[in-house]
Amino acid sequence: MPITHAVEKISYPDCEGDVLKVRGLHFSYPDGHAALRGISFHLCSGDKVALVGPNGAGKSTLMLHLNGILQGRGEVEIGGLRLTRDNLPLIRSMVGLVFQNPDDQLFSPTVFEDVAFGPLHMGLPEAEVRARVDSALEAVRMTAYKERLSHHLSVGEKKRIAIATVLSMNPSILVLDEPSAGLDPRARRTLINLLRELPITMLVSTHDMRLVQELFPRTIVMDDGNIVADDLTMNILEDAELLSAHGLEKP
Amino acid sequence: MPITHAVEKISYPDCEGDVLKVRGLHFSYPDGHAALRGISFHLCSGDKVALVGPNGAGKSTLMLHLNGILQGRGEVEIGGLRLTRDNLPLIRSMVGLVFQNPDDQLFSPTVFEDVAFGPLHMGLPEAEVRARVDSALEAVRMTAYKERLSHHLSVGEKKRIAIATVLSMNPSILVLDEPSAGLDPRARRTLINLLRELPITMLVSTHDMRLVQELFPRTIVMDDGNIVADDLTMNILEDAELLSAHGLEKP
Amino acid sequence: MLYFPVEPMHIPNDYLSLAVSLVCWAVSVIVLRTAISRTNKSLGERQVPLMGVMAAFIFAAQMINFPVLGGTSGHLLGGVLAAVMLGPWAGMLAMTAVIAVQGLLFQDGGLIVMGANILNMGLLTCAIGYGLYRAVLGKSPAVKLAVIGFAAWLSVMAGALFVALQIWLSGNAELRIIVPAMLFVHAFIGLGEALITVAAVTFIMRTRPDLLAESPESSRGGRGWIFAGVLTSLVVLLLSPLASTNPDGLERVASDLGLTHTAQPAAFQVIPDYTIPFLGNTPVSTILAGAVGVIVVLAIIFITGRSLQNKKPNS
Amino acid sequence: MHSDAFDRYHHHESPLHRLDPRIKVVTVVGFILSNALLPDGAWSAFALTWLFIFLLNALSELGLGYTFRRSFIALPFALAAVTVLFSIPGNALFQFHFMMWDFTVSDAGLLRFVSIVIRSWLSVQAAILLAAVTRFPDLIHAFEHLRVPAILTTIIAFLYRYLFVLTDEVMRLLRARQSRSAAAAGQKSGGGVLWRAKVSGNMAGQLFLRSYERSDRIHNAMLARGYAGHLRTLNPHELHGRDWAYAAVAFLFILAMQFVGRF
Ligand SMILES: Nc1ncnc2c1ncn2[C@@H]1O[C@H](COP(=O)(O)OP(=O)(O)OP(=O)(O)O)[C@@H](O)[C@H]1O
Ligand SMILES: Nc1ncnc2c1ncn2[C@@H]1O[C@H](COP(=O)(O)OP(=O)(O)OP(=O)(O)O)[C@@H](O)[C@H]1O
Ligand SMILES: [Mg+2]
Ligand SMILES: [Mg+2]
Repeated sequence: MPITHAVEKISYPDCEGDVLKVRGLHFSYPDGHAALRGISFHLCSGDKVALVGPNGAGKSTLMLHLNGILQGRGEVEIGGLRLTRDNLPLIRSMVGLVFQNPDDQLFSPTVFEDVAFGPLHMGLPEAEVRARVDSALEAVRMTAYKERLSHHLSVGEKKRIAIATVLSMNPSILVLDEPSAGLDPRARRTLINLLRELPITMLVSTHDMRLVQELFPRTIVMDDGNIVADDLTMNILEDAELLSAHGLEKP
Repeated sequence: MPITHAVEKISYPDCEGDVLKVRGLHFSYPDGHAALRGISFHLCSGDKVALVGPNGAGKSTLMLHLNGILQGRGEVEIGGLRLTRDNLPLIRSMVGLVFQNPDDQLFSPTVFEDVAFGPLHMGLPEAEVRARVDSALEAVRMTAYKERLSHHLSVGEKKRIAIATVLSMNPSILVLDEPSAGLDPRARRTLINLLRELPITMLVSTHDMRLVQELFPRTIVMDDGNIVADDLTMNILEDAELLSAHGLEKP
Repeated sequence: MLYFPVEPMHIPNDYLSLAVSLVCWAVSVIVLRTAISRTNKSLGERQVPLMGVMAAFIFAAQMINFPVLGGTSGHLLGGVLAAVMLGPWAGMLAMTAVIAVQGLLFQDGGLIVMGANILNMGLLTCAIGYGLYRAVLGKSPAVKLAVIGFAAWLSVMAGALFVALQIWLSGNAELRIIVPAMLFVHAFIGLGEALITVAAVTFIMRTRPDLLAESPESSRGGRGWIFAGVLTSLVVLLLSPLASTNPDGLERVASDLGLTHTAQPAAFQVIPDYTIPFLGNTPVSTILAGAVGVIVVLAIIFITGRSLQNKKPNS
Repeated sequence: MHSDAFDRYHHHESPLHRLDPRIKVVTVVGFILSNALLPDGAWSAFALTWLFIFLLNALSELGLGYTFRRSFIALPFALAAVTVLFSIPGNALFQFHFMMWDFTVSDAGLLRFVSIVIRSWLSVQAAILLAAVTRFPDLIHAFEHLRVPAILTTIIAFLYRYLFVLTDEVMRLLRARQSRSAAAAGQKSGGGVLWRAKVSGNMAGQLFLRSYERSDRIHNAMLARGYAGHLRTLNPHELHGRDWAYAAVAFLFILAMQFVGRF
């Protein structure tokens, strides 16, 4: 059942973007294709925001900018820290980016090694690494899978481990690219519950409008490299014209 | 908007399975996992049937039996012809199987070459091959894409080309494995319209219950290698107990 | 079964004498050592996942077959494709990883003879493939494809020839039989290799020409590869007919070089595989020789490992 | 779909499973080397070695005949050694003529042939056992500790991980081709050999591009988690007393076999 959010619970926009601030971000791929054409928005601590838009809108491209894998023209600020080449490692520990396909995210042979990858590369001591792995797996309820081989997991399990791989870095913001694609209804439901419970700021790109309705108080709509709307989800879902203009549908 | 089917339009079950008949199909994978445990059902000419069930129910495995890629114990009859090793190539020209991921279906550099593969393999003369390719692309409205490189198309476009690759073989039944996965709402809508218009018998596996409701008068529910229900979609969607028992959800 | 060994070229353990196996290990280790230090030096940080995934690609691509005649089918070995697409050093490492996993996980080729398998299927194929390709780098696509096709065919022949020679040097086959037999069979297998490789490269030229861009960065190979590739090719092209038509000549050369004994009635019979001269052909001598060989190879591997370890910053 | 068929590891809690992977690798290599050093016709040593493997099978909880059954997949390779039959001079057992060659099978050749096949077969069983009781990632760790260069072990680790993903992809490509390999009634189908080869090449090219682009995405995922050019791992392995004890037993056994085989 879709949950409709009581309006008083919504905290938008009541901050200056203490977690994430993006200003005038432009980016073109080497082949000249302009994928971002001046993106500006911000996220506040505790925000759970959906990012929607048709295929090719630039959602994934934007997400790759948030931890400096791509670097365009414009400003990205994480936790008040301007993203530059020097503080990349620090920024990457603050932004937990989860890719659409868990097979791209889980590149180590075992679950433990994958979840430990981030903390290890932050140079944490061994005991701390182990503690982080345990609590990340705990958070996604996959503790029993620690010694399993990644390729043996089902898609839904892989998705959860993929989220654990970034949780273990204690990020201050979680960025998920199409987390529900390819999941069956049960696995999708498990994921939704997990996302609802995680007490962390998140930006989630998706084509699943029911997921948007159920989970995210606020929605950003992108099309053709621009942000065309940034509003309460309930307002956006009521705006039939906006939806159809950008290839979206009401759930 | 979901379309509710007027009951008088529904032609189930009014035939003896003139297009497809499956009786007592059992199959175990080499590792011993029993994926099909006695499947029986039939399709009539013009039927459009949804195949639903949780991950691992055996939907894909069943589909791979319909044109003899896998061969289990039991009987499969296509158009009155019993599937045996000898008539495999003939059967394959009658059953058009489209896989979930269009990338798996498209292995040639250009759209033309991919759509022409089936007819060429059947040894048809060149003029006939060209005619078939043209009409298949026409049917999925992708005529303009004939000389494009498959690799560069969007997912939605690839999906349609994947369907064209089997339409060019003039199949008498279309078998689609999760056709709507990964599509954005617009592409999904286009696909739904295409499927609705194609005047051909089809069996479609999917996790997308809204698609089921909109498009298919009849639904087969599988779980754990068995068919647990085979009925009018409207009846199935009303049966909350059945749905929840098999990890499904009402749209 | 999903995994099927595709080439009759993986030598199992014990089909080569210990001496031949160890020499092949030594050669492979030396070449790989260079490959490793070259790729380490030129290593863009993205090379690590690239080479790993490409190795998996080669493994998977070897499963793509096409029916030829009466139930037989053509397959890809992949050495030339790897070398052309990744450059010679990275190609060699990827092929080595593939052969190692096939040996370790699937017992397709033994541990002791793995050096020989790496040499035959990984190093030779990449050297020929990249060397010949490098020679026509600036030429038209048609010329490039023709050369790639020829290199692919030749790489299979080279592998087959070396397998034959190694078996012969191990005293397990007559030159006059094994060489023509291996070459004959692989002349056809090589055609399949050539066709698939050319079609695959054509596909890539059409869809992602940027991947074949003409920028021989340092991770790819310098002009020296032309020399290496042409030389290897010439060896194969000259040695094959010689070994098939005039095995006696080759046997004489081998015995002159001390590789085989002529004292025996049949020239091909015994090789001094693992015996130590002054102890004669006694069991003790054999054991000692084996032990010496093992120690030498372990020492080479150890020293290689050490020198590489020292070069890398601690991580 | 999955390629679990690739998995050679079988999970149990046996003493062999618990051994340190380094010890397992070293003793298996020693064992295989020892086989190679056994002279032709060392029947009693061959038999004892086989018994030893039998014993290890029992220890591994895989079932007594596990490696024995599995080893048959390697048997076709015995054909490769057939040439040995004709290559060793000795008392002729029988002769035949084939194409332009005369072949003589000698007693010495037969002895050599049988010995090679047995040795190879014993070695294969040892390798099968190693793969069955050691998880592949642990095997890779072991090789890392045994000073195989890090770049090679890393490539192999990635290869192992993506082996499953990419072979699944190949299987699906092959199935797609298979399912469109149709025929019209009463017509010859299949196309020419050249065309078929080209289709296979296209599939290889297709797979290459996808693998290449995937490696890009993986690299991004690694960057996102702090990778800066050097891989770090925790070492989960420690050598215990039982590891040394097992190593000692295995070493003594190998020595004993060399003695039995020769005198
Ligand atoms: N590596 C690349 N080189 C060139 N163009 C690219 C590249 N990656 C993406 N693009 C293009 O940039 C645009 C934005 O792509 P992006 O992947 O960000 O879209 P998206 O909103 O994530 O779409 P989807 O919903 O399909 O994931 C698209 O037009 C795409 O074709
Ligand atoms: N190649 C294989 N080897 C062994 N078991 C397999 C193989 N392919 C599938 N299975 C198993 O067979 C069962 C049925 O799988 P199948 O792919 O048919 O399910 P499905 O209903 O299509 O699921 P999904 O909705 O996830 O596509 C599953 O338990 C699966 O794990
Ligand atoms: Mg995207
Ligand atoms: Mg399926």
